[in-house]
Amino acid sequence: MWKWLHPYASPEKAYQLSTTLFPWFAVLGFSLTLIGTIWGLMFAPTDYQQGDSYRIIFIHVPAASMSMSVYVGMAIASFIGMVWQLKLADWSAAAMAPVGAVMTFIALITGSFWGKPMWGAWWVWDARLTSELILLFLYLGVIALYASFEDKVVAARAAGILAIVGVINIPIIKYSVDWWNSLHQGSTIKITEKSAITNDMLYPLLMNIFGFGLLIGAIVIMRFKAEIIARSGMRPWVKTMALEGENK
Amino acid sequence: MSQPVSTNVLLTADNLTCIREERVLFDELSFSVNAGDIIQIEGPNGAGKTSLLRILTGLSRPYDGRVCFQNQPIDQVSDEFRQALLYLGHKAGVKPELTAKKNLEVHLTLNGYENADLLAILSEVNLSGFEDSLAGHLSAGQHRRTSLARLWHTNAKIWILDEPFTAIDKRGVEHLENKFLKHADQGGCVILTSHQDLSVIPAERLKTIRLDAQED
Amino acid sequence: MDKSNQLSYCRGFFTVLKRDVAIALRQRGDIFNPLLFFIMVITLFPLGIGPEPNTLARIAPGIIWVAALLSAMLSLERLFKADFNDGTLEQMLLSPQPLTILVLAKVLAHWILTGLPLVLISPLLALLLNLDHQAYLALVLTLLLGTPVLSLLGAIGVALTVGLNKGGVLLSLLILPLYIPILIFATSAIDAAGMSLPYDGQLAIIAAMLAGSLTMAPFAIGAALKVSTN
Amino acid sequence: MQFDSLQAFFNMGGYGFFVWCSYGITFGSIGILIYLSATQEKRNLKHIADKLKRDERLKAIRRNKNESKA
Repeated sequence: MWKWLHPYASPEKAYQLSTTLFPWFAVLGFSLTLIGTIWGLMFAPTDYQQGDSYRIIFIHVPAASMSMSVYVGMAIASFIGMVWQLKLADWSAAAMAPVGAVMTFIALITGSFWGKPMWGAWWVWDARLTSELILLFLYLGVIALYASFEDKVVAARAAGILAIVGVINIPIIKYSVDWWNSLHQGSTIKITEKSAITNDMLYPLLMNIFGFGLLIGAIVIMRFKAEIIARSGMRPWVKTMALEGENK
Repeated sequence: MSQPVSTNVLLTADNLTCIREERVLFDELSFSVNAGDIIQIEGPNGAGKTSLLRILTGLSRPYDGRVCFQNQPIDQVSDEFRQALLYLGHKAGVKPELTAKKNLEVHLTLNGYENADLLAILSEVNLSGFEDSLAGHLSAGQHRRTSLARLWHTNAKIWILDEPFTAIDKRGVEHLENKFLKHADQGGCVILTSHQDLSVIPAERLKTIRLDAQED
Repeated sequence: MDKSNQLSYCRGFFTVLKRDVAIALRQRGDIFNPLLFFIMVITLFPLGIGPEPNTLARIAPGIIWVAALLSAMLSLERLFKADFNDGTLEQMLLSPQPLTILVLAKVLAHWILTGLPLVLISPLLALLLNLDHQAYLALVLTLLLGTPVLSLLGAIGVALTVGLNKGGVLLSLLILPLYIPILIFATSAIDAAGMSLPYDGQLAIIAAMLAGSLTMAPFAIGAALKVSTN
Repeated sequence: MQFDSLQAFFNMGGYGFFVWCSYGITFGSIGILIYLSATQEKRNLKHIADKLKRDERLKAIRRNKNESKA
């Protein structure tokens, strides 16, 4: 049933396909992020409650949503790699992990910079921040496991299993942390309640979410290509590429 | 190769490629193993002999290609395949904390053989009198023989043995070779690696597969 | 010689279980060291925080559970190591028995040897920490239901790292995040019991986690072992 | 344009430090990530080319030895 995948399952074909796709992702992602950010910083109206500090939302929310999506993407790729024994899927998961970790890190840092003026503290044990922190640990686990194996083909498979175990656990962790937070709540001020967001704020936010998504796609494609090269070093087509690059 | 039973294909290697740490050990290796075959895998150290054996058992996954048991990929018929397979690896698979007898018993039970005459089997590999010694206290050769004892009580057709003669004396090797011949004559097959030359098995019975570490 | 082979999953399960218990009984350190570690960690807390009974009673559930997590993790590290080194793990992977059953037997053996003693000694430690009397039953029940989950989840991480030389720190990075839900629900159940509130909800959630990990973790452990022995 | 002057823009209604730090760290770390990812492929290729050359040299040395023996 996986026969149809076979033409694309050759590393060389996947490399070529990635090369064709890359400029689209890069150009679209870059311009969307640029426009969204400028719009958000300069032209979006000031929030009547939070003042201009709310402008952090234009990077915080995209980063946070990407941190989740990349993890899910990584787990799906790992699942495909495990069930259909597709090495390329394992490798693409390995390419996603560091990108997702950086997004999680950004979401945490910006959340902290937003929390300081709003809550008066750099860190509060808010349910979302806590879940995000645990997500960062899950990412770091996957990356550390991948880095520990000498044989990267095996490393990608091992990291894939961990990613799948993690993705099953994420809802449970999220639920438990939410529940724990509501149990111990008291000191924190809730500022996250949904206020009706105007279109002038919504559009730049959406642009940045899509922009981040495409930009991340472009970064993953770059890393994926590098991964293919590193894993296929003994193949003639890579050898010619390496020697050509050297002679330039 | 003109054995009458040889039409019966047990194991096929189909375009196997093995890559370890960015080094190609063998590329697009194909062969088939018939009932009655005794196959020795040859090659210098690091040529991938153990890797090939482990791929044939299904323990390792090849970089490319597949292994078939009776013309079906082994991961699709893994239950039948594991019933038909007996593998003895580099590591003996013997627990030093248990007695020789207990080790054999655990192995046989896991493979579904009940009420085997453990003492008789152990005497076949010259371990009479050591049945109740802890495997950790046995000599290297006795340790090895504890694991080799499994060959004397099995229905498995396919024997894959990685350096079975390590630490075994000359008479023991001959005894083992006779066992291999008998097994092959009964419609089984043996795939093994060995640094020693075989003395009992006649050259015309022995097929060899040579692995050379590729230079480039 | 009668060489009929009839597979019985039940026999396979008990063979591995008995084998592991027999081996552990020969090396008693494997049983006592994690238990000793558990006790020592718990004694360190009053020394670090101060002997004030109310404070200790307040943080006792958390301390006992964190100590249980750490000691489970430490003892798990050796779960597959010996089998991996002497080749019996390969033999298990190749035996016609389903791997999930054998793996389950190994984890159960491990839990009986290291998890159960911990449950049994916990009331004594609760006494040292001045835990509320009403909470004793909750403590024992959460540990009884929760420690098998720790063993099952931890075994996944152990299976992934068994082929590596640097186990310890990596292992904690892999599995401690997965332990968080158990920690949260267990400590809150004990807290609730201390305040004479019903805690069967939390207990039910832990039981659900046990059921879930009991059915799913063996597959993950099996897959991880296959990768590790590659 | 929401802001009257460049001064007001940088000040962000008093929240300048938090807003600009967030944006700086975000685009800084994305920038580093992009740089590392973009150069990764070149580095891998260089690594492979180096290895090929090393093998080539080894072979040449071996050939010379064989010739001198003969």
